[in-house]
Amino acid sequence: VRRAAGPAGSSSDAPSGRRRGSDRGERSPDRSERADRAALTDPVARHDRSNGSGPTTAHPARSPRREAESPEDRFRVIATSPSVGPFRPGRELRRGARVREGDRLGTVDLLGVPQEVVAPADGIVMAILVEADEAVEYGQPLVELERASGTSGTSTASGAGSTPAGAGEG
Amino acid sequence: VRRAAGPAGSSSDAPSGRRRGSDRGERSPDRSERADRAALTDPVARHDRSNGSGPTTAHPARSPRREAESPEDRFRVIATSPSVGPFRPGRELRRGARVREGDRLGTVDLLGVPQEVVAPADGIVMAILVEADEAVEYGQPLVELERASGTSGTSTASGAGSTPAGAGEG
Amino acid sequence: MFDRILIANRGEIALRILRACRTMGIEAVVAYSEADRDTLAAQLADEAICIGPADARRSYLSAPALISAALATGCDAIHPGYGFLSEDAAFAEAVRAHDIVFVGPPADVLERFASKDATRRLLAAHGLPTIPGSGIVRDELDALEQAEAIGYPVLIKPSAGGGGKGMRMVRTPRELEGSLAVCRSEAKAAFGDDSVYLEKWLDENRHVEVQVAVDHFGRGVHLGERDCSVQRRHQKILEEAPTPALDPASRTELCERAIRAIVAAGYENVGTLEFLVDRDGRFYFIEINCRIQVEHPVTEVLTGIDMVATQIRIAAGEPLGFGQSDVTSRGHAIEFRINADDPEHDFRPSAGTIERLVVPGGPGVRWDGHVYAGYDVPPYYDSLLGKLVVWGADRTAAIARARAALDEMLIDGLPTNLAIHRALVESDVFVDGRMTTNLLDRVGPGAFLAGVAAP
Amino acid sequence: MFDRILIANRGEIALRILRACRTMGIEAVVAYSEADRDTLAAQLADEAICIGPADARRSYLSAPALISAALATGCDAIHPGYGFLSEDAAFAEAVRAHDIVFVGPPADVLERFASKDATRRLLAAHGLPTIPGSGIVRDELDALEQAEAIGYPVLIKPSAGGGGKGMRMVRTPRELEGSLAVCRSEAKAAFGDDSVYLEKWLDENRHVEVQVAVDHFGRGVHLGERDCSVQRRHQKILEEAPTPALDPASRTELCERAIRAIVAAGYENVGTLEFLVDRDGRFYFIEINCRIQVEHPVTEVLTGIDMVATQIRIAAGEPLGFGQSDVTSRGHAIEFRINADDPEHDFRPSAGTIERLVVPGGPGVRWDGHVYAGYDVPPYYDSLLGKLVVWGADRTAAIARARAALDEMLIDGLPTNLAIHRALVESDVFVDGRMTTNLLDRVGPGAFLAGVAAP
Repeated sequence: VRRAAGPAGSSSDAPSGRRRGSDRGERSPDRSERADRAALTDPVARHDRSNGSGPTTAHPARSPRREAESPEDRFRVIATSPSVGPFRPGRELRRGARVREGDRLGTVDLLGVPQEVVAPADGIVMAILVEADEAVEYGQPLVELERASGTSGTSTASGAGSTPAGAGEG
Repeated sequence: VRRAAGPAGSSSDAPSGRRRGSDRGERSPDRSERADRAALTDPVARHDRSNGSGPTTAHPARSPRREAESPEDRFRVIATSPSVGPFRPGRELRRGARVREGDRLGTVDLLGVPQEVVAPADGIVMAILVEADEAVEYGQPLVELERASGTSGTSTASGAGSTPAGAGEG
Repeated sequence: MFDRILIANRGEIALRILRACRTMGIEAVVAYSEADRDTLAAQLADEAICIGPADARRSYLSAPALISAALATGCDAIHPGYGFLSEDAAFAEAVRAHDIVFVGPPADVLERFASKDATRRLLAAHGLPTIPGSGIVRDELDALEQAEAIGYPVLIKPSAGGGGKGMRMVRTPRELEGSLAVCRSEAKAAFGDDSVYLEKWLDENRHVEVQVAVDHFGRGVHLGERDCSVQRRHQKILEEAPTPALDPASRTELCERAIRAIVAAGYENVGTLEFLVDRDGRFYFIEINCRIQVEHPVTEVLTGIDMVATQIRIAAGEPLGFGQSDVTSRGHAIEFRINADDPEHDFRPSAGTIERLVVPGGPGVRWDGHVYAGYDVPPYYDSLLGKLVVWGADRTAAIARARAALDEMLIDGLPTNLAIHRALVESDVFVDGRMTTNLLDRVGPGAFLAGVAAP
Repeated sequence: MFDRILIANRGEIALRILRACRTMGIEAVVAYSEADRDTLAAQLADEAICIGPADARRSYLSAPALISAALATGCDAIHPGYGFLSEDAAFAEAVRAHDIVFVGPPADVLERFASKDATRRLLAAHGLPTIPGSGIVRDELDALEQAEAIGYPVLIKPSAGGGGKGMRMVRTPRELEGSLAVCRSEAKAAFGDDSVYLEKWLDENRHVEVQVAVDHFGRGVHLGERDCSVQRRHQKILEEAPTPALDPASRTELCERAIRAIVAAGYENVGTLEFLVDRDGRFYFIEINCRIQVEHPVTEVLTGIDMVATQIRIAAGEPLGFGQSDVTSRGHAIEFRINADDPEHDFRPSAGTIERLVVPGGPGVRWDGHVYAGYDVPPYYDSLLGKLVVWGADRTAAIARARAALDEMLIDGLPTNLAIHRALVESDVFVDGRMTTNLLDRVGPGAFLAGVAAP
């Protein structure tokens, strides 16, 4: 769930740190640099408009791109959200726990229908990235694992077929 | 005097060759490539609108930039137009003529007041780039010289001081 | 009024809804698929939430994902845009069941107007002329009898369809026999419903539609008509108003009959009644679109009324706030749909990165587009990059503005259909106001372009 | 009508004139300095001709270069835009002497309105109220006597000046004695004329101007007023209409008196009468601008009338073609001048390359700008990058649109004054319609920004 920048207090208080998305590994490393450049353009703070989350905007400029896999990613795998809704961690899910590929780490509650969050590889739970019952978005990183075996690559729970679908009709 | 592309008959008949400016050494070498790319975007010919010079447009895309000095430029110097108006070549101006720096090669007629076209260096006239009495624009290459001495660099008749001047008032 | 709206759509309409929210002081949450993270609306939103993968069936067409996203982000309303779930009564009902307001007609109204056949009969009963046609055909014998009564050629149309899909024209009883089963199975595959009906085929038609807005209290106004006769394969590519097909008196009659009928039939919120106008200026009601229309800016530019804001206010239960006499129209407007369609490959949709974008501006020019330089146009959805809308004091002035604006427009990096628009505004048939819905298909866009380029 | 117009200007106004030419079927030749080769107008022109180096004195201010360029390119008219030679009677006369039409008032009309002092007296004679003031002061004794008659504080103003340059306010006879010689020498240096006059100093003023158009046959209309009270150092940065300073009756009275006076005084073509409005709503004529105004889009958006096309038609000797009753105004419009002014360095003009440009769009948004991504803003001229114009059904709606549009606007690569506009539309003083011409300078733009950001 990406949030807009909100009231930026100063030019150093740039949007980069405000969006939850920036905490994600998949976001671009040049994100903060871009935000800084934008901040340079608008050095005077955009002030709050209504109640703290007014239309102070991030911008295409700051559009995230997937970053190339870094060396440490080879040992790190992320279990991501398969759906939209509150995250319910499994009972056994705790830091240091050993899991096997395909294990159920928890569920995301899609209007009462639990959607399974599964371990993408054998490994050890290094971090649980969101609180219990916190609402998460599709693809959001939920659990970080250190890979047990030596095989490389990250994995996500996404990856359905992508068939073109028309939106506009008139 | 730059002319718009005019009716482009096909995508290969791109604007690049149509503007007189593209004949100039100072224009970008990637101009035609850019025009081609634009032609790819608009593969179907823009047709003539009125009388052959309608709003068929060149575009910022195709915006010329000064190119870096190429090796052969070291032996080539160009006498450019100091003003706007018809070019009147001097009586002695002909291909193969030997000239000295500061020699008057001809004039540009600015509303009846002749503006001198001078040789920027000692050299031999290699080409007279415009016809007698043809209207020329400021900075337009008029006479190409092969440099007699070994000193390098091009020269133009321009180069006045550039003082900021306001346009808009309200 | 709402505090927070979930925008359950993408592309230019997501941005348009976001702009309406901004001007109304409503926070905008954009629901986006993984392929749409970089779209302008997602970037500008107060909050953006990823609802699924690129595949629309698991994102923009997933009612649970959208409703869950609205709940997760604390939205009190969902705007469905156009296409996708915008006219889906079951979705509207599910939204309501979660105490969220669906920005559009209430579910029961959507239900009432879901069947084209039933809608035609309903509005015919309220005084709108319809094309001579059948009810749902029972079987082949019934079809042959009804076709005979209507008179050939007839069009076989799926009852649940839209956008021109699955229609077939037949000229003889024999052709009807040969096509009926095929149409049924196509309709079943496309819409999950094999009901078809017959309609008299009218050649050389114009498509003219009437924009209406009706509030919860049954107070309705029309906002004039739009002419959408420039089509390719039943897809509109250019819309304008006023229509050059009808004189002012006929336009008024059309609009007034449309609003009277639709109010009487119990419609609610903004909607569009589509009519076919024949060579002699007779009009026949075809169908209703129970949502905001792609071409709504044409009406906005003429009337100054914000159609999306109006739609949101009606959904919030507010009275319309203006009457028919407050709706005044000035000048002439034309909208061009700028699509990433490749003219060298029969205008098939393309994808790619926008390398450069220079949008025209100045007097009488409006641009609604969600793309920007550096944006990757994904291959998964429709090919609309933006809508160029021009205004002029009259049709001639609007066409002159359109020529200049289309010439200024620069999109580099992927093919677009700009060439067809540039040819249209130069063509005699458009300039004279003689476009019919089948003209581009009959001539072929390639031949049309060549014909205008070298007359 | 003309076949070919030489556009003797640069930046956004060159593009604006080019757009008008396009819609009128007139070919546009853009005269550009070496620094402006890449500007949008030069790139889009039917023909572009380099007239001199970056230094405006040898390009845009060189009458021979411009006229020679017009002859070289076969133009039958020259449009001077604003600034530069746009109000220069000698230039207009030289153009005419070469059988080319100057798009603006004829030379003798420009001559008649060249002196501010003479113009004030002329229009006062035709019924316009003027600020109590002196004629050209003869000497110090005369100045002291006249100041006494007017009442302190008074403003010393150069007769030949413009744009606020060289003015000085004095509160006492002693200050007047101290400043008179300085003002004279400054006026001499800036305008080549040391004539000065005195004017009563009115604090807390608004700047309201009336747009007029008068054809060659003496038929004139006003096109309403514009409020230009948001200024920094006597430079307008935001303009709107209708003015919030006057009620409808007063606005009508102002506009009607202005058009009556200017027609009676023999003006021709489009022009703007500038007035100062005091706290009590009394208005005083200050000066006339005999050219198209930067802020003309405000009027265009409200009336739908193309001011540049109107100007060209009048210059071509055509009758106006519409009367006062044909001029109707709808809604409220605000123009923001987006300048490359650096807020971190006291808004001093800056130059640089536009790295990214995302221009807002959608309903009620107009953009007039000559820059694009990749364009180098040269340091030689004014810092105007473009004008953002928003329209709303009323002032509140226009401000809401402005907020959203300013938020969407993205210009990367060089500093801009967007921050001051974003602060203005949030500030109570602007939202309440209480801006006065000296407010930003009195408060200081930095303090103003801080005050709005943290109220």
